[in-house]
Amino acid sequence: MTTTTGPHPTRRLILQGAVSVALIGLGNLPFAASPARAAANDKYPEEAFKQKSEADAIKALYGRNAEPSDKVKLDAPEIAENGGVVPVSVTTTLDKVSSISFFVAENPYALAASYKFAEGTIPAVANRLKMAKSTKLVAIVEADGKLYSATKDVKVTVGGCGG
Amino acid sequence: MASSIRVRANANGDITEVQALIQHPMDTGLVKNPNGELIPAHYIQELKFECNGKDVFVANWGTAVSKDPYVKFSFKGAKKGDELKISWTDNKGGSDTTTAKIA
Amino acid sequence: MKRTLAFAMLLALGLVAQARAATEADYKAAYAAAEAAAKEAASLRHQWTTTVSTLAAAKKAADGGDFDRATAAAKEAEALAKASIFQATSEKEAWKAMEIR
Amino acid sequence: MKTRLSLLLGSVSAALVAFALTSPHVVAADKIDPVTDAKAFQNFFFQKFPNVKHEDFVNGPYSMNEDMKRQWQEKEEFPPYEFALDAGKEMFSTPFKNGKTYADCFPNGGIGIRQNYPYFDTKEGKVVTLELALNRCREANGEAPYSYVKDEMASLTAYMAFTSRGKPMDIKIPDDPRALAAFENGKRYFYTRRGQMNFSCAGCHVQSPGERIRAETLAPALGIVNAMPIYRSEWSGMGTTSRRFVTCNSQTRAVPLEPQADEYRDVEYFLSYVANGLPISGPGARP
Repeated sequence: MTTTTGPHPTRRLILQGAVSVALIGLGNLPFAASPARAAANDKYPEEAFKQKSEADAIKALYGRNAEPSDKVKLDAPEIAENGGVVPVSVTTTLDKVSSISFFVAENPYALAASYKFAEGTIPAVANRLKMAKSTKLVAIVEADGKLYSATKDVKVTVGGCGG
Repeated sequence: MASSIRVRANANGDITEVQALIQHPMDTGLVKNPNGELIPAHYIQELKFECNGKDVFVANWGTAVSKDPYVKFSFKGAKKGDELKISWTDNKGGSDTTTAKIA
Repeated sequence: MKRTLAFAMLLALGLVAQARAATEADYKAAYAAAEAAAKEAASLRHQWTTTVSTLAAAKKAADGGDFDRATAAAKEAEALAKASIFQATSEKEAWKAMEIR
Repeated sequence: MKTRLSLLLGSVSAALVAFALTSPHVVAADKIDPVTDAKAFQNFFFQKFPNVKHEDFVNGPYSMNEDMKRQWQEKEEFPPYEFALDAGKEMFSTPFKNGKTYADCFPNGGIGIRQNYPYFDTKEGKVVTLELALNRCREANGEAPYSYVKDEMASLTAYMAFTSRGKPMDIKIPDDPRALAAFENGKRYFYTRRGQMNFSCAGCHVQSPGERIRAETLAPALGIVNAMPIYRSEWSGMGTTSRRFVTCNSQTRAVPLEPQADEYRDVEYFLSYVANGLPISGPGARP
């Protein structure tokens, strides 16, 4: 467990204690759906997947904005080998992560994928996404009710000499 | 017909690493076929991984997930021999499910 | 510079001379020549995809009655076919220059 | 203006004459010598890329670019050709209507033999590729042949290639003038410029492997067919050697020949022979 180096370590510990107590109460629920961890609701986020822009998609999915954080490590190629199959992965040192989502800004619909994490599932995921053209790629991690993001630019062009 | 889901689950210590590759066209609905008609959208919307009766990981996918989608994640709390149940449903109501023993 | 200027003048004159609309006969002659060249290129197994598409465009324009465009496209197809024939014949020996020895 | 022009013309013709005299190959009638050709071909790449391990050349663009190699190795953990491989294995063991299977058509039941294809059939006097042999097997057993550029053929060749993985390419050229002619015809095709783009195979795969053609990194010609058939992300599907040749042609705006045309079989014969000794790495995953 990362050592807590915050200004008021004791207050943090108490806080964590309180939160975990609350969690135990909800232990049997696969998803700690308590308000403190407003994970994306369980059913398929139809609305969010319909949004064109990345900002609207984030709002539709989470309802609030994320703050960039270096605790979210987003890995994607600088030049995509092929726009149809771009390996993208995220790992994070944040804890109590309830969901991780990927947004491809330049795609017709920004939200590409959203993953829900249960208790005990390691907050990391790798997948292969499609990117229409060179684009900004945003990964958002929802941890302990707050949103953290990481961004990377991926170059995408057609291959071959054209035909 | 062999299942459309290929999965590998290996446990080392308390952490089980899961990789899945699913055979599915993942059509976006924006692509035309050779004689110019739009191929209708056909993509997996939800992919669920259950172990010991608990959903350990759920993926909600849009049209931007690659064809023959692949996903990798790990989770704690399972051991060798436990059964992992994987199931997906797509936007046309298609679905498939399979189980795999954790190696 | 002087030479290119003269060349441009000549070209302009040429265009003015055949300003009258191309007739179906012009198109048919141009298309026949293009088709013959394309056949030869195919027999040499050196046909270009652009020859085929330009020839098709010529035919389509002719079917639509636009003989100006059809004749121009047929002439272009012929030029492409001839270029691919030249490529085939010159490469018969030229390829050796690239060979790893 | 005029004097400079004639000077230029003079020097060019002088150079040409000099070139003709110095290289004996051009003067003496070319004797077809595959062994020397193969040695020269391999040395060209070994010297051009001294720090690429010899057996790495069969990994195409990934032998040329570290970052892409990492992405490829990640993908190889769970490769996209997995389905074609399973399908091929299943097809290989499913008997034809007459009860026979592919195993009956091939030496050693078709297992671990891909490295000997294509071979020169002295009876027929032609090169026979694995894809051609598979379709001939189907026809001999009353089954309709598969398309050379579609998934079924790719699945079969993927499975057969998989059973030969790691085995060194082992192509033989019998002492038969028609076999030497086929080798030479393949070599000529490989170096001949075609299409409106006026590219030859060598233009990309000998002169500039490792460099990019738009987003794609070009593979070296050495070992380029060792990974066949390949799953290409660009096609998001499997591709046989035939499909690769056909699409390469149309990319340079050359009208492709019919799959398994003599020229294609001969160029595959040439490319496989000069890669003798390098391991089979099919089926491969490519951009």
